Amino acid sequence: MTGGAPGGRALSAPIMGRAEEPTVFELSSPGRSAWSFRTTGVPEWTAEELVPADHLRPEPLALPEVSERDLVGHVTRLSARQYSVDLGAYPLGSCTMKYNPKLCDDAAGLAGLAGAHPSAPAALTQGWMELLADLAARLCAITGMHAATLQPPAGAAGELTGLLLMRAWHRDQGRQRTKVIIPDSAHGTNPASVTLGGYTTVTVPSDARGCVDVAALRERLDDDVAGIMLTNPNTLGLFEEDIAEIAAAVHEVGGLLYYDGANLNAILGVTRPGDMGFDIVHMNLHKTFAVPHGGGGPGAGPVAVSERLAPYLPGPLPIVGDDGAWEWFTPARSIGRVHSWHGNALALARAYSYILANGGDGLRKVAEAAVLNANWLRQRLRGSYDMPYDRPGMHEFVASAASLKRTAGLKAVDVAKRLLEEGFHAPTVYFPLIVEEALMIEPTETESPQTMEALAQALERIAADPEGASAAPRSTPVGRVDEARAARHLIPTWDARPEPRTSE
Amino acid sequence: MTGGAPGGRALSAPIMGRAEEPTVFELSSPGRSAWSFRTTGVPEWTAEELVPADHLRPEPLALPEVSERDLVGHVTRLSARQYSVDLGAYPLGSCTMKYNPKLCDDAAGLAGLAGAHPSAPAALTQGWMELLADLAARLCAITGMHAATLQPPAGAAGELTGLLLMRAWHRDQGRQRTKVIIPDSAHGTNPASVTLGGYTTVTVPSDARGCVDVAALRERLDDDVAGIMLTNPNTLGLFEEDIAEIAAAVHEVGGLLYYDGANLNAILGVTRPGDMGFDIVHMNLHKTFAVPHGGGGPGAGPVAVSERLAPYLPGPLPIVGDDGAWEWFTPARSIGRVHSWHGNALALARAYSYILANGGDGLRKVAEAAVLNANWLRQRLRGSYDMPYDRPGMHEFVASAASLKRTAGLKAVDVAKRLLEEGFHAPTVYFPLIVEEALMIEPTETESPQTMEALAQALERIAADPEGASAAPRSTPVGRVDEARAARHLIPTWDARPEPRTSE
Amino acid sequence: MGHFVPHTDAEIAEMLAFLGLSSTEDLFATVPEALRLAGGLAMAPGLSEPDVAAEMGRLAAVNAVFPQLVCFAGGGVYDHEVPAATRSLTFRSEFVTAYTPYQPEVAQGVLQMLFEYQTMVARLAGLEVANASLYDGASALVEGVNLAVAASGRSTVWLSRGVNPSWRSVLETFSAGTGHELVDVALVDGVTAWPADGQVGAVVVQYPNYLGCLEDLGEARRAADRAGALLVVVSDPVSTGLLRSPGSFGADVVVGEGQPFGTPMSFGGPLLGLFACRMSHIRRLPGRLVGETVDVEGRTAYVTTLRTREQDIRREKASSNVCTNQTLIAVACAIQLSWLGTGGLRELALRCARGTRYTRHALLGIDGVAPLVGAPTLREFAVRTPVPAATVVERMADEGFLAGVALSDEFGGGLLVAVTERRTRAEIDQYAAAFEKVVR
Amino acid sequence: MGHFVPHTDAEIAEMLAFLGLSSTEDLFATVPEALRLAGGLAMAPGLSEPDVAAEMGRLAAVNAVFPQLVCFAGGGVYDHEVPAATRSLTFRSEFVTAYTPYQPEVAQGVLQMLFEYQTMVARLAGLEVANASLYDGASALVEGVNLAVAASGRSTVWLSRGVNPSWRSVLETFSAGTGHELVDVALVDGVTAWPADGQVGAVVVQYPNYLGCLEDLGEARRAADRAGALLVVVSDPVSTGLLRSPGSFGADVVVGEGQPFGTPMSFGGPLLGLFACRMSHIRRLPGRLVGETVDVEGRTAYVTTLRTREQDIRREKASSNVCTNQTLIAVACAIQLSWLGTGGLRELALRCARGTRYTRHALLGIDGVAPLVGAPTLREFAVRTPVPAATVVERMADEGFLAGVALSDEFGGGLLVAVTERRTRAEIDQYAAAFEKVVR
Ligand SMILES: Cc1ncc(COP(=O)(O)O)c(C=O)c1O
Ligand SMILES: Cc1ncc(COP(=O)(O)O)c(C=O)c1O
Repeated sequence: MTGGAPGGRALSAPIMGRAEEPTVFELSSPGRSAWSFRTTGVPEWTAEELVPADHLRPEPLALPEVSERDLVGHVTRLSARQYSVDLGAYPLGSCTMKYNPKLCDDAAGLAGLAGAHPSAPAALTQGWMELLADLAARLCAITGMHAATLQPPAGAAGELTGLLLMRAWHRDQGRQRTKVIIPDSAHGTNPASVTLGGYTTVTVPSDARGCVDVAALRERLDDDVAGIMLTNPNTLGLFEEDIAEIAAAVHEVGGLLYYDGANLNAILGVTRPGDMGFDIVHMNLHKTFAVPHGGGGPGAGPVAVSERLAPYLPGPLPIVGDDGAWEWFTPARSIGRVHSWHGNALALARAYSYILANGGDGLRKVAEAAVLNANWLRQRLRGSYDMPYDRPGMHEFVASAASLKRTAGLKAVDVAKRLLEEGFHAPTVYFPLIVEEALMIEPTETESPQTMEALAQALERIAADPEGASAAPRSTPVGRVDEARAARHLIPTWDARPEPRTSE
Repeated sequence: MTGGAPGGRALSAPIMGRAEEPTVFELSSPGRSAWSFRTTGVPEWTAEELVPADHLRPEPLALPEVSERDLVGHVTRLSARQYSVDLGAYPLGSCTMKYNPKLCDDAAGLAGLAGAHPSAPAALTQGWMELLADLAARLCAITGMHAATLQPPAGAAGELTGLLLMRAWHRDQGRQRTKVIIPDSAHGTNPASVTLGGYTTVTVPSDARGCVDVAALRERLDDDVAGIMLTNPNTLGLFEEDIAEIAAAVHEVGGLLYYDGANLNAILGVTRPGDMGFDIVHMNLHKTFAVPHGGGGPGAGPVAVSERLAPYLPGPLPIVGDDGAWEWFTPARSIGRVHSWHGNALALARAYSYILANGGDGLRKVAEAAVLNANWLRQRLRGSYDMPYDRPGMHEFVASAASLKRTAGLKAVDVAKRLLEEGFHAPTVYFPLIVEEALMIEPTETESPQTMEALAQALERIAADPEGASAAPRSTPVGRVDEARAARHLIPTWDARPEPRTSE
Repeated sequence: MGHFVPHTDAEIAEMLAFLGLSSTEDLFATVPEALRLAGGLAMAPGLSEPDVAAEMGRLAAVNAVFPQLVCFAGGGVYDHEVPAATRSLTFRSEFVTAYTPYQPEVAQGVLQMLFEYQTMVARLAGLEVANASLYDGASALVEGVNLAVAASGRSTVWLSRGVNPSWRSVLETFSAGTGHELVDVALVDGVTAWPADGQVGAVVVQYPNYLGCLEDLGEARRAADRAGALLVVVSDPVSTGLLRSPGSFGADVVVGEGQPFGTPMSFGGPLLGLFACRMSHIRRLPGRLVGETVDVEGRTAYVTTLRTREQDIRREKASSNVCTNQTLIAVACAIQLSWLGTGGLRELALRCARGTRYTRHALLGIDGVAPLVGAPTLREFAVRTPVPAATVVERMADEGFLAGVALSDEFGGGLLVAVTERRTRAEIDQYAAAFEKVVR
Repeated sequence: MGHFVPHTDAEIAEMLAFLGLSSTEDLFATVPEALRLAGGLAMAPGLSEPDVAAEMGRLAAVNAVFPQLVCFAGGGVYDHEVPAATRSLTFRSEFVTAYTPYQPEVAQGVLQMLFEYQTMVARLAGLEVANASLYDGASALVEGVNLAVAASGRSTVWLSRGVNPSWRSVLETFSAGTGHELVDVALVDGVTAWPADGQVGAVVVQYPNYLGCLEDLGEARRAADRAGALLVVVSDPVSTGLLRSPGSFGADVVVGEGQPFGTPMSFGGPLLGLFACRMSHIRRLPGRLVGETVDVEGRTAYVTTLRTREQDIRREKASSNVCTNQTLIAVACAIQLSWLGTGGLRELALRCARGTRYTRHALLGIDGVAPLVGAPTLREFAVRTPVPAATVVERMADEGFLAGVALSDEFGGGLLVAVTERRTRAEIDQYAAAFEKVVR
């Protein structure tokens, strides 16, 4: 045959076993094609007529040449090698992998939303502007803040936006501060964002109860502190009970409080960052508000702020003009754009439809069930795993395999891989860093009590029978993956593969 | 827990191994729900107010009580236990399991098509009527016939419709005939339809070349013969070269020729049933024209006829009225409706979009590639399998495992199950009935030469190494299924399961 | 375009060479020269994907559908909501692009969905067994009558005029082949008046009937008993959320239309023929049946069973000629029934009944609009209108409503109106206002 | 509604009892009383699914989109066709509802798609390595500059005014934190006029630039060499179907916007930041990178690699703070590029260029319409209009066209017009006719 691997073969679909799926480059056969374009009637000038010679590509760019059939087969088979929320529970701590209602897919698929060019004049996008404005208003109501930007496309982008807001505010106070405090339990994006925001990270330790050590915090507070970044509940799933005291102390030295909203799911309708004293809040709509995670994005990381910070928000923002129509407005002292347009708009539309569907009552129920599931599971697993902070928590908890590692050689990673075999996704492991052999478990509110029971039993089985866990997982599309080799012999593209290639 | 099996567990997804998926009844937990209805503002009369007491259901009908999340998980996991064309090749003879372009899905999903009530006055459904009329016209052009009904929802329904047309025609000729001739290689729906059409089946044998034995046919022809049902190419994938002679002979005794269009894929743009002398033709749009098979339907089985039979077609049919608008019309001597409305309309829309996309040139290419693939594979496999009719054929061919069974105990069913392990769907086995240990292979035109090569190698491997094939398949979601037990201990519903049930 | 054939010219040449052929025309050497189509098909060349989309879009745009046209028509096909979950699950490509489950080892997905479907359909019917789908309610009716005739050995059928006329017409068409004698039984004020005596094979009644009226199934059962017949009930499965099941009244066979569960109106197709019967008739069951069994290792597995009834094995003696059925629509139905659940089905029926009562009341308040018949109705009702019903439908279309189904002379004219859970009070009020205007 | 919480009241009670609690309020015991939200959220109760659909439908209907509004606007987001195959494959729920592939054993689907994506993006750039996506072109630009500054050790940046002004604005925003000094470099007749000397960390140019003009990348490379800087090229990947790759001109980093491949305009998001660089910079690569490796049994497997660059490990010293990126949009891009293939990408670029030339010619035939700049363009061009461009856009909307992007004063006004493969000759002719009318 002239070239290419067989395309119509389901060998790699798990339904047919555990064989590999060739890359699309291997399926390629010269001259084959799937593309199809509209008949336009536009004159058919040649490339040479259209492109100056010194710019013209000498030969076509090599892309895979496959039929639509083979492309569909390839991608469908690859999808069958992928775990997902729609297949089963995903208790990945900090990530809030809840079930995302299908009605939100419909919302995001509306032609009147997906088909809009972002540069269209406001008169032509009034629906979008109303949606964005109402979403911002609702997020403010949920967080207890005054105004919000929807531009940041993810949580980390929200963090950096928030830090730049902090920076601009301090600048206008007449003094540029240099430090931002974060707890030792913080997510990695926090310190990374601090650096990109032009600040130095100062770490504050957690106390024995898993919360910010207030005394240690006070030691670190001075008038060079721009602010503090906290999640509440924190990454241990514990509510920072001293938050009012912390807020007062930080405010006292002229600092601001930044709320990392990754854990907002736990407190919907229960308490609000604004009421706790936070000045800046980012939300991960892809965690709390049913924007599906897409294998790693897109998400949305809106930032809401208190009144004094509102003039600094990125613009443009939709506001109602004199004639009652929506128009764009950029705040007086705006830090500038943080996204080339209005953020991940379709993700925002998904979240909006989710908030509409739940309403105030439903969001509160979300928090209740999320916290109930997590506490039930923690209580249930106390006999099987170490619970370094063994007290009532919120929507997630951090267990530890430290004892099991010592007694039976069962590491956190082994628990994770065994759980894959048991039909569940693994928890987050080795985070937060302050817990040895951490297993960070977040069941979310959409898993039923029956699923919680099954998850508990699976985790109990693993702890009770740690034998051979290092060989896990055995029933997955591939066995344990050699991560070290990937870094040592880096193959970041198909073109970098060492083997000789016969065709492309 | 109050009841129910865990819903959020991917145990049965093959990605996670080969565990079972509970039924939706087992996932059910009393009081749980997924439903959600529009707010209407209509007064909320009670059931007692609305239903006379002697009609009122004493207790709610028991259905599964699951969350949307658990329902999505359940069905998604079940989908992962299912082979399909989108996963890999499906060389199921007679079934034409080609790849169905995704553009046809879009066509069928249009709100202006899917949202129409069939009783709406013609003025409100002009688009549908134009579509149906043009589809009928194109099917007539493809088959060489005069007029068509699109009502029959599948091939078998088309057959019966055709036989009733035959019946009505003979009645109007003044004499009710009693017999219909079918070849011994015919599909089971043919004789079953003959019975339902009120006729007696007379079987005509195939000759050594696999075609209708013309001499034997002549012996069976008399003026009690209403007609003959043939596929051409026949179920052996061979073209009935004597078709003109057959047609003349049948017509001579006043009989009609019925064309079973299951194999129409082979002759698109090459030759036409009408030109061969057929009077009545059904098409399986779900084989030839990219209506996906849906796990067993819906399909569409339009019937096209020659001019003399047109007055008998089921109605109503769309025709252009005096004012240029489409209107409904029922032919003068119509046999009556064969579907409660206009047939599987959305399936017809799919087929229509497929025909538009291919055009005359593309349809011819379909036939060429289908025939090329089948002949290539037959030629390639001659050394490995018996080829009872070893000569150039059309879009499919019938091999036999007879020798392999004798020499190595490898039956047709074993070849089928081994092929599942190899990542392909199995061919049709034990059909047609005239071939011992038949393996009926139809690659279709959408499989690439590379896939053909892989399929050939897999079939060669199976023939070369028949050892242990009776234990196949081993890598599928379940192993070989006990079909005898299913019939012996019949469990046609979950309620008929013998085991005690804890919850529902 | 031939866009979906992957072969490149080079590959075609290579494959032809392997066969010893020099052109694709040679592939058709066994087709006699005289039969070859000279000049190819008389059909325009293929269109690109966007061009096809544009053309299909043009055709779709010409039809009037919601929200331009608010639907109050039923008569067998109803405007129910199809939730996003049902839609997205049904259209998983594993279900859409699979064939009939001939190889159970790789078809457990479809098979288990059908097993669950059969269970729910049997419960709706109040009978022990259901098949894996038929084409539509009409074809299910045909098969039900065939079963009854075969089981009773008598080919005369009492057919209530309350049965959907389109379905009756289909039954009549197919009876030309089977030779059943259909005896129409008239309605009196909306319900069937059964003959006092006679010997027949099947008694067929619809519940609620075509005019929306609640037939007395107990009476139908007694009529069947007197006549030595099987009782075949055409049942609206949505109404079953509130009504006693046909099985509880003694039905032998229950058929119906499953479109209301998860399938849009689709201009009347694909639909879904529901078919259930008593276990004692299982050997005559038409179509496919899925049963539970085990695999070699004892794991639960599903498989099509009692295949010896079917055409591919039994041939001219098969219980039916059905091969391809409506599996994907059955999958949608099973998903939708699970989405509804116990409470949702009841609520759905209730909402339809409430909307129907509200609408009926509004229409009957209009001068000259009167009930067509007196019997109680549930989710559909018929009215007499001052102008012909067909005219009402025509005029109401200009007001943005599909007013209902205009009844034929058989029923003395009149308009059949159906109200689903989708219709809001505001829509109904506007509908009634427009109605008042157009019948003036 | 709380519709997506499965727990029944009985189950909640049971679980609370297991925890020794008596009410759900008790679950929040660690939240100080004073902070509890009395009376719940000030927000209306939840809506049913159809009610949400109706509300979203209302909002969507208010926006003007195709076919009411035919799009000639670009400026970074383009109206390209998204074929059915790309749409249906991208939205397979296995991709949509998965998290970042932290457990490679159950994430080979996403990982292999990203590996294929990286390969194709690297080829588009003409460089050795690409990451697994960034938020949008603007954020990719920010990261590209960050890389260049870190690699060169110099924080001054020559930033061509031909770079998309919105992206420049984003770069400026983030430079407040990183402290980069951005030096704008002006255009002369549409192309960048680089300073003769200076020492900077990064030279940033767009190709084709914001006005659609073909910059001289050789010149930009020489300017970078003179200044000791890395060359960061903002590249339109569609144009790459016809143009030499930035890598072939010596770019060190290539960034771009991937929306044209498989993602609708979406009111400007989600977009897709393309990022590629030379292998020598891989330790500074921002974001995720997928690499090929093997599993314990030696089977090919994919995994995210060189993780030590990333924030969760490197924390304040990470090469970037990116965590969640735009994976699903990258999956769509990989599918779309495979659907296009070698020939399709070229054809796509060709069709855009043809439409652009045809449109440009038509507009320049209108009295008072003149080229804004003289440099050659490819798929987008700018014209001076007799009435202000914003007015043209406003008036053209009434004619059913989104006329283009009105340029700011920075460019001396003018209208930026983009033409994709979707625009037919008839649409363009009507557009030009309407244009002539509104500028009169
Ligand atoms: C606690 C916390 N903060 C911040 C982030 C970063 O959010 P994103 O991934 O949306 O950038 C995460 C995400 O995992 C998180 O868990
Ligand atoms: C030769 C032949 N005839 C008739 C039929 C029946 O068609 P359908 O399944 O659409 O009823 C088939 C289907 O497999 C067939 O292969």
